[in-house]
This record gives sequence, structure tokens and C-alpha cells, in this order.
Amino acid sequence: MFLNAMGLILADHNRIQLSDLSRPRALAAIPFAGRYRIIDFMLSNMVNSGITSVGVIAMHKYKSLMDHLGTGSSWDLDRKNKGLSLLPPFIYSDNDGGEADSLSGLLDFIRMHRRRYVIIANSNVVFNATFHDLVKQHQANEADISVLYNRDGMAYGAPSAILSTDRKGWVKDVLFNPPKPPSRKNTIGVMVIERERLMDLVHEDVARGNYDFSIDSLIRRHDELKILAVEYKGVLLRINSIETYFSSTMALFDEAIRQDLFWSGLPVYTKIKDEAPARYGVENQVENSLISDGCLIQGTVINSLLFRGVTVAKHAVVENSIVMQDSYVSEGVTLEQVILDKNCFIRPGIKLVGQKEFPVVIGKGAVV
Amino acid sequence: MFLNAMGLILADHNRIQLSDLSRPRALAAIPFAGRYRIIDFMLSNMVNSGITSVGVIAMHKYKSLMDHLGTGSSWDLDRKNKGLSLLPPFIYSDNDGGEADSLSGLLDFIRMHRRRYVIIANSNVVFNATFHDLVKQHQANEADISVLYNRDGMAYGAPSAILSTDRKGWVKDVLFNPPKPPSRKNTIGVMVIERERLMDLVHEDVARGNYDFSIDSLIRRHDELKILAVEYKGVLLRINSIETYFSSTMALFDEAIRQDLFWSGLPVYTKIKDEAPARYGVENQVENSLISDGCLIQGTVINSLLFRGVTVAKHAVVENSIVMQDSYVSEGVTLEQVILDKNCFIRPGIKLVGQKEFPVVIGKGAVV
Amino acid sequence: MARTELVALILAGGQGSRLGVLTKYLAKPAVPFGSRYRIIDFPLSNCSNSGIETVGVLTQYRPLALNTYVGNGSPWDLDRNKGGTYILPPYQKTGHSDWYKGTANAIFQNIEFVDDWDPRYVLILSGDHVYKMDYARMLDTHIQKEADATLAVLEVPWHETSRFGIMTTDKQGRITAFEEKPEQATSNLASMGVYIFDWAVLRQALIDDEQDAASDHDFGKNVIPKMLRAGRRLQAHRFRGYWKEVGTIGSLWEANMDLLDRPQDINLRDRDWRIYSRNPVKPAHFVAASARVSNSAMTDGCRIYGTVEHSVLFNSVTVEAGAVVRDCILMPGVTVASGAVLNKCIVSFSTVIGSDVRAGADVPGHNRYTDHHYLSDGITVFERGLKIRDGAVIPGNCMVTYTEADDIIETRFRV
Amino acid sequence: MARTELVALILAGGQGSRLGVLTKYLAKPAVPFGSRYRIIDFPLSNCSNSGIETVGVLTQYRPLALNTYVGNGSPWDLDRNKGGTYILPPYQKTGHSDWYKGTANAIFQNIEFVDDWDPRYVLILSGDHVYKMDYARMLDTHIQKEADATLAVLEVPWHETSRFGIMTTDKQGRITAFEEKPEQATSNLASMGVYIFDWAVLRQALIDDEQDAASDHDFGKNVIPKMLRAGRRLQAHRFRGYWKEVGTIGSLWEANMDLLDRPQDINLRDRDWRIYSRNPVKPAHFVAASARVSNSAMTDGCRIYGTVEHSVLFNSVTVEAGAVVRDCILMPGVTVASGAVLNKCIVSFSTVIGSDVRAGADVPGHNRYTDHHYLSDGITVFERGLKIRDGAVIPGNCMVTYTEADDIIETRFRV
Repeated sequence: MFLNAMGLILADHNRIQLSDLSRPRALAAIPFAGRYRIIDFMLSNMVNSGITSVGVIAMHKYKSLMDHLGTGSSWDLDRKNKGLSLLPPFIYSDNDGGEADSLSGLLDFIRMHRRRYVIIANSNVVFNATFHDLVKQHQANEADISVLYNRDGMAYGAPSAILSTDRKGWVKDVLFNPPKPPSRKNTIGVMVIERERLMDLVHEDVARGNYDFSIDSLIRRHDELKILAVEYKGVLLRINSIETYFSSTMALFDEAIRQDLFWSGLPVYTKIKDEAPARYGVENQVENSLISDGCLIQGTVINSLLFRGVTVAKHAVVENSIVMQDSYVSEGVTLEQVILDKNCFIRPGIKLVGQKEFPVVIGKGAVV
Repeated sequence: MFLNAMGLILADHNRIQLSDLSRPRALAAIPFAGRYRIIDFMLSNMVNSGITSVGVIAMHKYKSLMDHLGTGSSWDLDRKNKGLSLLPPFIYSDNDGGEADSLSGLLDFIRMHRRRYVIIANSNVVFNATFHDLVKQHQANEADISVLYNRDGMAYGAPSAILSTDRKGWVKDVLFNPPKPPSRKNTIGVMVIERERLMDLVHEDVARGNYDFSIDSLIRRHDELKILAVEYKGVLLRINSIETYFSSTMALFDEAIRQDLFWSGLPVYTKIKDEAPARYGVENQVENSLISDGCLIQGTVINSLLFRGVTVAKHAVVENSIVMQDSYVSEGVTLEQVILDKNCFIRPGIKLVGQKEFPVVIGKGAVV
Repeated sequence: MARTELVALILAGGQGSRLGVLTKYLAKPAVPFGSRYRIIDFPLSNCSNSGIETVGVLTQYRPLALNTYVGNGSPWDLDRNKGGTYILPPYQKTGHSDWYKGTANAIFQNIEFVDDWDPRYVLILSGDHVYKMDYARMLDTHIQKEADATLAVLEVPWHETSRFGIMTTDKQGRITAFEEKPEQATSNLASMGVYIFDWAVLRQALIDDEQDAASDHDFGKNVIPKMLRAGRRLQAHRFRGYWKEVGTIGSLWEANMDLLDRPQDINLRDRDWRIYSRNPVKPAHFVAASARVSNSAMTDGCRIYGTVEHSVLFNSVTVEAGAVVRDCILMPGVTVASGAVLNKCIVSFSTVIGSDVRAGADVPGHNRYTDHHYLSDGITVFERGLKIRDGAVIPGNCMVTYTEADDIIETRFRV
Repeated sequence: MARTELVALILAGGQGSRLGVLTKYLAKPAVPFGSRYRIIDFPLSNCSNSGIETVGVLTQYRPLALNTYVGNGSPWDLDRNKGGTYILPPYQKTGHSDWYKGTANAIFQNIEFVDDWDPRYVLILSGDHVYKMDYARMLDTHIQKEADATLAVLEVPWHETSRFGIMTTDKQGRITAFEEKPEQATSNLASMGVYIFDWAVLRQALIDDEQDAASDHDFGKNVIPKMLRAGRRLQAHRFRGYWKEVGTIGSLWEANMDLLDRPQDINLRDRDWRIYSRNPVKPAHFVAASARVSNSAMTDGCRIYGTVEHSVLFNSVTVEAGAVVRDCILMPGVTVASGAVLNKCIVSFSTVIGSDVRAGADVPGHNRYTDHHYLSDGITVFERGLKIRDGAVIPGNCMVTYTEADDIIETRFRV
């Protein structure tokens, strides 16, 4: 159902780096779960909520994001009135202004798209839900801002924003990466605010010479603003580090988690690639693995995730590993606890072994 | 018919400034002829030639251009394999490289789109034709590069690139803005080259530390390369200055010029706006003028061009002027030799009078 | 798959025979209207502006022009991956094949299409009404009143009630009586032919109606009255604004002239409720020094050298120097040659009016073309693609077609 | 307006009755093929890859699935402003209305559509052939040889010549004789049902053929032989590659198995000639620890806990632990419950095979379902939407449908 809201996705997070996976792309554009980029989950949540205008704020490394988002058609956001807008600061270099320009993209977007509410979301969480309940509670409680949280506590490590709330759910305090967290209520980087209100707050910030815009900086204002904490109880994966990226991927082999993320009835949209179906050779062994279209499997794949177009040749063994798009694993290769980025080529007989907490990460396009 | 070529449009020209019209936008994005931006003509020429991949190189001030081009659907370039790509240097900041980055957008584009030829075009010329003849002559003569020229000589002022050719049409010399031009053969900023060849030349440039890429710099190499000059004999307008912008607009009131530019059978595509039809009040006087959709005319319009959504109130007189989109000319206003940019509001009774060579230019959004 | 809340179905099947030669080659919803539009632009734009994303267009008669015009739905932002625009003609099933027999039967034959979307509600629209309406507000009424069906209604002049489905409502707007085209109306609330139904309710009603051999399978005549008799909750949703059924030559002409005479009534310049359309790619229109244009509307590609008064011109119309066009509707590509004088004429696509032709309401003389079934208000209508010979004289109340060709007409189209 | 050089027309009207229950609810071109595709993806993708931008799809029988599948053409990059994809059903004209009577009559009824594009050439295709072909090269042949019509031909085994239109050519490839399904062929060059015509020539031929009361209005039987007799220049364009007519249960099964046994013949991984398709949005497929998959193809949304050998699975198929699937084609949404064993079965959309069901070629027992008209090669076919009761035993050569329901079957669809 149509929701009178627009979406705003922050494609970067200045406190999250994913080793070589972050080098060529924004956090939002990091491949995840075989067919997707991380941003696909949040974009789909917005589209499934009935939102038809989404802005994506990217600070740098836009290319992957631009290539992935394209015209927005994969999310049905290729609309006459610009359903999907990339809002990097650069496009505002048309104005002569200085630092304030980094927010002018945001302001322009909010000004142009007249919806009552704005849903603002970070790019480091993966879940599958609509925002109808969040908006409903926000309205019912007449909050200034409503933020989603769950009870992950510090389980995924930093960054975290731990909330203290009163019995009615109003935020009384927030602690960032506290050594002794006062509760397990960790925000998940999604909030709703009225458009007019957001515009006022950003203008105020600019007037004060404060050009930083983030969900954290808004929650921090719990003294002046009525901030409501709303619990999200579904499956949620946080990607805060290579370690959590790896463990979040391995979590996908859990039936219940997969069920909640992919089979709840809300589709997760992504860019269409028109690959061939996956093909299994006569000899092969595949166990407990997720395999994408275009793969050709003639070797062994165990507890692993293969992205689209991956080849695993004869006598190769891929175990507890993640192999991204179009990578080629040659005959006799062994991979254990390895993350191969896109377009890697692993020569015959090579052996790479990492540890669960320290998977081996091979950067995009590497020939090993 | 399908042409085995891709297009490359240079959206800026470092030697062309159009006063306040250039301030908020790239040369290519300057409004022209009532419904169009200058780039629409070259884009349409490419599309009408059967080209389905076009890259637009923009150096700064992208916003207007991005808004105008959108998904490319107005030119039927919203294709699965990226029919229309904006290639500003910024999107390559993903790499760590330095100055060479300014050409990497270009190189990526050429690499990705595998067509035999590349048509490269500047953004300061307006004409309506396909490139089939150019490519045919290029092939027949086995040229390295073929450039279009006409016999305008220095009529439109600088910038010019005057050619000396031998009897077979091979370029022997080129003079930029010469005080004494050796011929009337002035290039019109359109050339064809083989994709492989272009890639080599750009790589060579980068290797030599030369990061400048322009049609002029390629023609300059007439000693090493076989450069063929091909004459274009149709109507062509050059926009090199505010004066030529103004005179080129006034040229549109010439029946023969309008016929060649708009009614030759090749459509000129532009962004669709869904304006209402133009409406004429009971009292009004309109003579020798071009009027766009969405206009409401209750006053007098003579020898003038109105863009979309312009209002001319009662007793207002617009003469020898250009009024851009959504500007409002109030009651009793007089405009003579004036260029109003978009969204201007002229208060009742105001009088603005310029000269043919020095039209008054009122910047975007001004309230006068 | 996520459920679709509402599917809109536009009934665009009728020939519109009262429009005579104007619908000889195209269905009524594809008839040009208002300088830039086709009639179907209004329901399609209303859907788009109301946030509706799944639209079926039920066609039957001469669907080509409509099919090509609607295309992938992109001009109305209805080219969705999930949802979008679907042309729904009658089709062959195993063993039997039927053309649509009535408005209700047309929907009945497309139950499978609607079921595919599994909607809670369906919105039924006509393809031949000119109006701007927010169907989302009507759906709000429907939901709030917990209705089985909601009908959009407007007040009509009492003397016109016999042309409409007329209903009586209680204070809450619940419909208590419904009469199709009553001789003696007891209310002047008319149905606009805009219905929202709970799909489950309508689905069963259509299946039942199909079994009824006595039924004409029409919403107004059969389905709505039966629902009312069965005690279903029928709600009226009041509409206040411009609404016009463009079913006759006279009403088509009037509705066009309303755009000039009452421009605020159906404000086309309203940027919060745009009427979208598919248009050819033409340059801004040109008005020459010799021209005189007043109280008229025109659009891209027109070239005016003569006089145009109180007229609506579509794209690429040429009016040569010395020609005079008054109270006319000139459809795309029409040419009026020098010295011709047209009064109260509707000229269809690409027809060329020769030099010094005199045609229209004020022209006396023997009327070789009158067809009293169609024309009584002085309007002269020209079929598409004709060439009218220089100097021809054609009086009012005429329907000029090629099949009635005599010494003054030839056609440019292959027939 | 700029002229369109070539318009492609895909004949997608036939019921494909030899496919039995598989085409009970959808037209043959919409039948799933090769794990991710529908048959019509091949001609549509060939058009797109050949640079053709205007495609008409002529439908008649059960067009809904096809209509919804083709939609706005965007999966094949055929959602063009100028050009694009058009569904062309038969329609009502003033005074008369006809269903398509034959391949040539279908094109005849759409002369107006083609005329609108004013093309120099038309390309006629079938909606039920699996092959990859560059039509641009065929057009080159057509232009270079200055032909009136060009037919794509391939060599077929001599013993199959009686199933095809067979032609004889001279050294330059000009066709000197053409026989439709000859008893005694003098050549093994068969027509693939892919034709390029000069539109002006074909247009007249269609009008002439329509007048001929003795004609079946079929390209192979009537139009082509008449053209040849009339001395028109007919050219053969030689095709060397994989081509399969998927007209019977046997050939559909074989063509699917070819993807496993001869993957290079119609290479689906070829990135220079992709086969596009419209697919539901599903996650990567999952293969559990208990699973065993060999020599098979599958796609997004599958969940495999059992054994899959030499089979083609479409999206969202579930094979439970302990189930065994061999030599099968499982269409979207099929579930095979634990302990079930299927051999050489084709299971249509969303059918659920209960636990411990045994079905297929190796199952002995009384055959309650055989329809010899369709089946002779041991394949068992299940209609869409069935639920097969736990423990049921169904032998080979069966066509299992709801209408023949007995104690072991129920259906999940509203009929």
C-alpha cells in the first residue's frame, strides 16, 4: 500500500571499512547473499512499503553504486518524477557555495519530493520488512523522530548506539560503543521523521556551521526532540566488519534466517543480469550451499556461497567460503574460509586457507 | 538503420562562456529553440543515425545535465546495457589514480561498448543530420580520422579551427582563430575514428602525461594521422557567445532554416514535460514567433521565442526576445532584445531594453 | 508475492458509433481531445496521479490505434515491473470464443487477469469521460464505509436525468435506490460510471450474472441493481468538479470549447494533477507575422499564417495565410489552405482543406452529407485523410466521408 | 517520421494441442523451457540481439499468460519509445470480426499495424522454435541477393523431411522448388519458418491470397508456393546451428535434455548472445547437506534436499529429503515431497507430488491416463496445480489432469 513517505539511504558509513571489499566501492554497493548488493535489502524494504521516491546519499566511490542502480528499473523506481536519485555532493557543484554544498543535495531532494515523512536508513543492516508499523507508531505517539532498534546489544561489535528508554519507549540517553552497555537496545540505523521537521533541522545545522548529517547525530538530540524507540523483532544481520560480513553470510545457511529474509512474501529486488541457469556437472559434490545463476559446478562446494557466473572446476574444493561474481576456481584448487571478490582467477592447484575470524580476502580482479 | 558506432559528446568547451546562461549549467545543457537543450540536437543526430550507446563527458556543473538526461528514455537510450552514460571524472574517484582519472571515464566507456567506430562531437553546434555519409566516406578513404566542416569561415567568431586541405580532402594544416584564415573551411566539431585507434591515442596521451582530450587536440595531429575533411552542407548554427546564441535563435524565424532543422524527417528528441497546450487569450498580438506548450499569452509577442510554460500578461510587450521556461512577464512589461533565463519574474510595468549585439541577459530565477 | 491492493480496469471497447466518421478507424477512447490529448488520457492520468499501478484496458473495437497509443504505458508512468498497463482483448479459449457482450461480461471474461493480481479492490472506469478525479480518496470512502461497492456520483441538471443511472442515498451516502435512465427521476444524483468493488463480491456477482440468460451483462442495467436488491452495501462517493461524457459530436465539440471558455473548470495547467499524453516529437509552434490567433489553444508543430479564433488545434496543423478558422477543432496534421473559411467544423487527422473552401455552420446551400442521426447542431465533420478540392462549398450539419465521395473529395489513405 | 526499416512479427497464436495439458491454460510460446526461459524468449532475444526494435506478437489462444509475460518488452530491451513490443490479437472491425484463420491470414489482418511503421522489410517468425540466430545477417543476404523473400533453411535428416517445408536451390541459393511436407523429398533443406519479405511484395501477396477461397491462408502451404509460381525471387539463407521445433511432449523433453547433454550446441552462457527472460525475484538456490545434484540445471529459488539427476528445474522448485528426481522437467513452484521417486516426468506449474509417490517410465501397472494421441515415449506429464496424494503410483505414458481425477488427485486452482 502506498506510504506517504520518501526514503533516504546513506550509502557510506565513516566508521565501517570492509578491508579489500571496501576499496573499490561504497559500503552500500558491497555484494551480499549471492545475487545482491547490501543496499538491495533496504531499497526493497522501501519499495515494498510503497515508497516511490528514494534518494541515495553517496560521498565517494560512486561508480559501482551508479552501475548497480542504473535507471532504478530493477526496483521499479524508473519513474517520471525521478523515483531514484543518487545524491552525491558533486552534483551541487553547480552552486558556488562552499562546505554547505555537501548537504545541498540532501536539501534539494527533500524539497523536491513532497511526502509527509522521510525514512532515513544506514547501509550496514540486512533485514526484510516494511515500515508501516514504524510510521504508525510514530504517528500514534506524535514523536519528532522514531528509531528502530533490536536487542543485539554489542554482539556485532562497533559501531553501536545503545539506547536507554523510559517505559513508554521514549529515548532518554544514547551511548555509542559503550564499554558497559546499559541495555541490549542497539539502534539499527533506521528512523522516520516528518519532512518539514527534517528540513528545519538540517537548515539549523547548516546555520550553525555543522555539515555532518547522520542518524547518530540526530538521535544525539534526544534532549530537545521527542525520540521514540520502536523494536524490530525479525531477523537482522549487521555488517560492521569483515568478520561480521563473513558470519552474516554463514548465517544464511540457517533455514529460519533464510526463511525470514527471503520467503516472507516481500521480494528482495536486485539488478537483473540474464545469466544462464546454474549447471551441475556429472561429477560434483555440493552441500549446504547457496548457488546463483550462471554457475558451472564440476567440483566440490561445501558451506559456501557462490555469486553469479562462478565456475568451480573439477577436483576443486570450496569450503566455508564466499566466491563473488564471475570468479573462476580452477582444477585442484582448495579454498577454505576465503572471500574472493569479483572476477578473480585462481590458478590450478592453488590452496588458500583462512580462519573463521580472519577469512582470507582476495580483492577484485586478482589473479592468484 | 543500425550504425556500428558509439557516440561521445563533450558537454563543455573551455573556450565558450555564455554569460549568465553558463553560470548554472554546462554548455550542452543551455536551453535552445523553445523546447530543447543544445545537446538534444547532437543526441538526436546520434539516435537518428542508429547509435544506441552514447557517452556524455562533463567536467563540472552536472546537475542540469543529469536532470535533463534522466534515464535517457526521451532519446530511447534507457537500454539494458546503459544506452546513455554520463562520464564525469568524479565517478572514477573509485580508483586511487591522480590526474589520469580525468580520462579514465572516457577509457572505461570506450572499453565497455564494443562498436567499431566512435563519433565524437562538441556541444556548440546545432544541426539535423545522420552520420551515415561521414562514416561511409571515412571507410571508403581508409582515413584515421574524418572531420566535418562547413564554409562558415570566421562568421561566428572564435573558437574556430580553419582547415587547409589538399584536393582529395586530406587535412594539411589547421589554424585556430587565425587573424587571416587561409580558407572558409571551419570544422564543426564532429569527427569519426575507429574505437581501437582512439583507445591507442588516448593511452599514448596518458603515457605522455597529456590529459587534455578534445577534438582540436586530435586534429592537431594531422602530420602523423590521415585526417579526412568532409563537408556538411546543411543548415548549421554555432553557439560560441551570447551574441551568436541570440542571432542563432533569431535565425529560427527564417522558414528555410526551420524547415531544415525540424521538418527534414529526422525528429529532434527532448525531455518530455507534459505541459498543457498553449493558450491564447481573447486580446493578444503574436507575430513571427515560436511559442511552446504551456504558454499563456494575453499580451504582445513579436519576433520572439517563448519556452514552455511562459506567461505573457495583458498589455505586456515582448519583442526580439527569448523567454525561458516558466518565466512570468507581468502586465505592462516591455522587453526588447532581452534573454530571460528560467523561472524569472518580471514585475508589472518594468521595461528592459538591450541591443542586438548586446542583449540584456537576466539570470535564472531572477525577480526584476 | 506481495498482494496488489487495487486493480483498475478501463472499459475501452465501444465503437462510439454516435461519433460517426471520427470513430470509423479508431475506438472512442482514442479520439483526440483538447489539443494535446486523447480521451483515455484522463482516466489513465487519474490512475497514475492516484497512485494506482496496475491498469487493464479492455478493448474490442479497432484496438490498433488505442494499443499503439497506450503502448507500454510509459507516458502515464504506468510502465511498472510489478503492475503496469495491459491491453485486454477478447480471446480464444479451448472450445469456445466470445466477443465481449456487455460491460459486465467484459470484466467476467477477464476474471483470470484480475485473479492473477489477487487484489482486494477493483476500480472500474470508462474510457470516454473527461474529468480529473482522485480515486485514492474514493477508495478511502469505500474502506471507511465498509462498502461492497462504491459509485462515484455527481449532480446533473434535472432535465438530463433520463440520460444517466440515477440514485437515491440516505444521509450517510448509502445508496437506497438505483434506476438506469429513468423517465421520471426522483433524484438528480447521477452515476459517473466509476465504480470500486470488493473483488470477492464483484467476482461472484459477475459469475451469477453470466448465468442469467435474461441479463444484458451491463453494470448499470443489471449488476448494480441486482446487488442493491440482494442487500449489498452500496455507497455513493460525491464528486464536485468538471465531468463530461464525450459520446456525441455535439458533446465532443462542447467539451473542447469548454477548455477555452471555462479554462479553470478543468485546469490543464495544474502541476499537481497533470494530464499526461503521448505526443509526436515536433518543434514549438510558429505564428507568422500575417497570423491572428485569439481565444484558442494549440500545440507543438502548428504553423499559423492565417486567422484562428476560438478554436482548438492539435499538433502539426497548418493554417495558411488568408485562411480563417472559427469555432473549429482541427486534429493532428490538418492543413487549411489559403483563403479557406471554416466555421464550427471538426476536421479529423491529416485532412487537407483546399484553397477557398467554404465550410460550416454559416454556409447556405444544399446539404449533400447530412445524416440526421448524428448531426443537428450545425457542426460539420470531416473524415480523416480527405482532400477537399479548392473552392468547394460544404454547409453545416454535414458528415463528410470518402464513401460518399462526389466531385469535390478524394482520399489520401489506402482504404 | 523516420521510417522503420524492418518490423518483426512473431506468430504466437496456436494452441499447440500436441502439448496436451501443458497448453491447457497457456499458448505454446509461453511454455517454460530450459530452467529459466519460456519458448518465446528465443525469438524475442534473437530480435533484440539482432538490433530489431519493433516486434508484433500475434496472439489468439489464451493470450493472458503470454501477454503478462511479454508485458512491455523490457526484459528483452524491447520497451522502446519508437518501436517496442505489441501484442496483436484479432479484433472487431465495423460490421465484421474474424479470428485468425491461418498464418498468412493472421498477418493479413494486421496489415494496418505494419503499414503504420512503413517498413521496407518484414521478418516473420514462429513463437515455438528454440535457436539462436542473427536475423541481421539474414537481412544482409536478402538485400545483397535482391530477393523478394528470403527463407532461413537448415539441413534435416532425410528421414524427417516429410515433416517440413522442403526446398531445392540453385548454386546461388535461389529457391527453385518448394514442397510442403513432401512424401518423397528430393532435398533435405528444410524451411525453419523464418521469413524475410519485402513488405510491398508480401502485402500484395496477402491481399491476393485472402481473395483465394481455396487457400488455407498458410505461408508454407499457400503463400510461398504461389510466390514461387509467380516467378518471385526467393532466396535461401543457410543456417548452421542448433534449431528445434518444440511441438510435442517428446521434442520438448528432448530439447530440455539437450541443454544438459549438448550444452555447447545452444550455449546459454554466451555473453555475446544472451537469452533474456522475465523471472520472478527469488534468492539464490539452496542445496542442502542431504542433497545430491548431478548433471542438472536449476535456477533461483530452488531448494534441494533430495537427489536430482539429469533434470531441468525451474525457479522455486522444492525437492525434499529422500525424494529422487531423474530425467525430469520440473516447472516453477513444483514440490516433490520426501520419498517420492520421479522418472522421466514433466510436472507443470505448482503441482505437488506427495510423499512416496512413484511415477514415471519405470513404473509398471495399469495406465489409467494414457492418451495415445499424445504420448508414446514413456514420458508422464502432470497438469499444473495438482496435488498428488501420498503414495500414489502413476506409470509412464500418462497425461495426468484434474478432469480425469480419481482417488489420487485434487487440484489447488479454481477451475
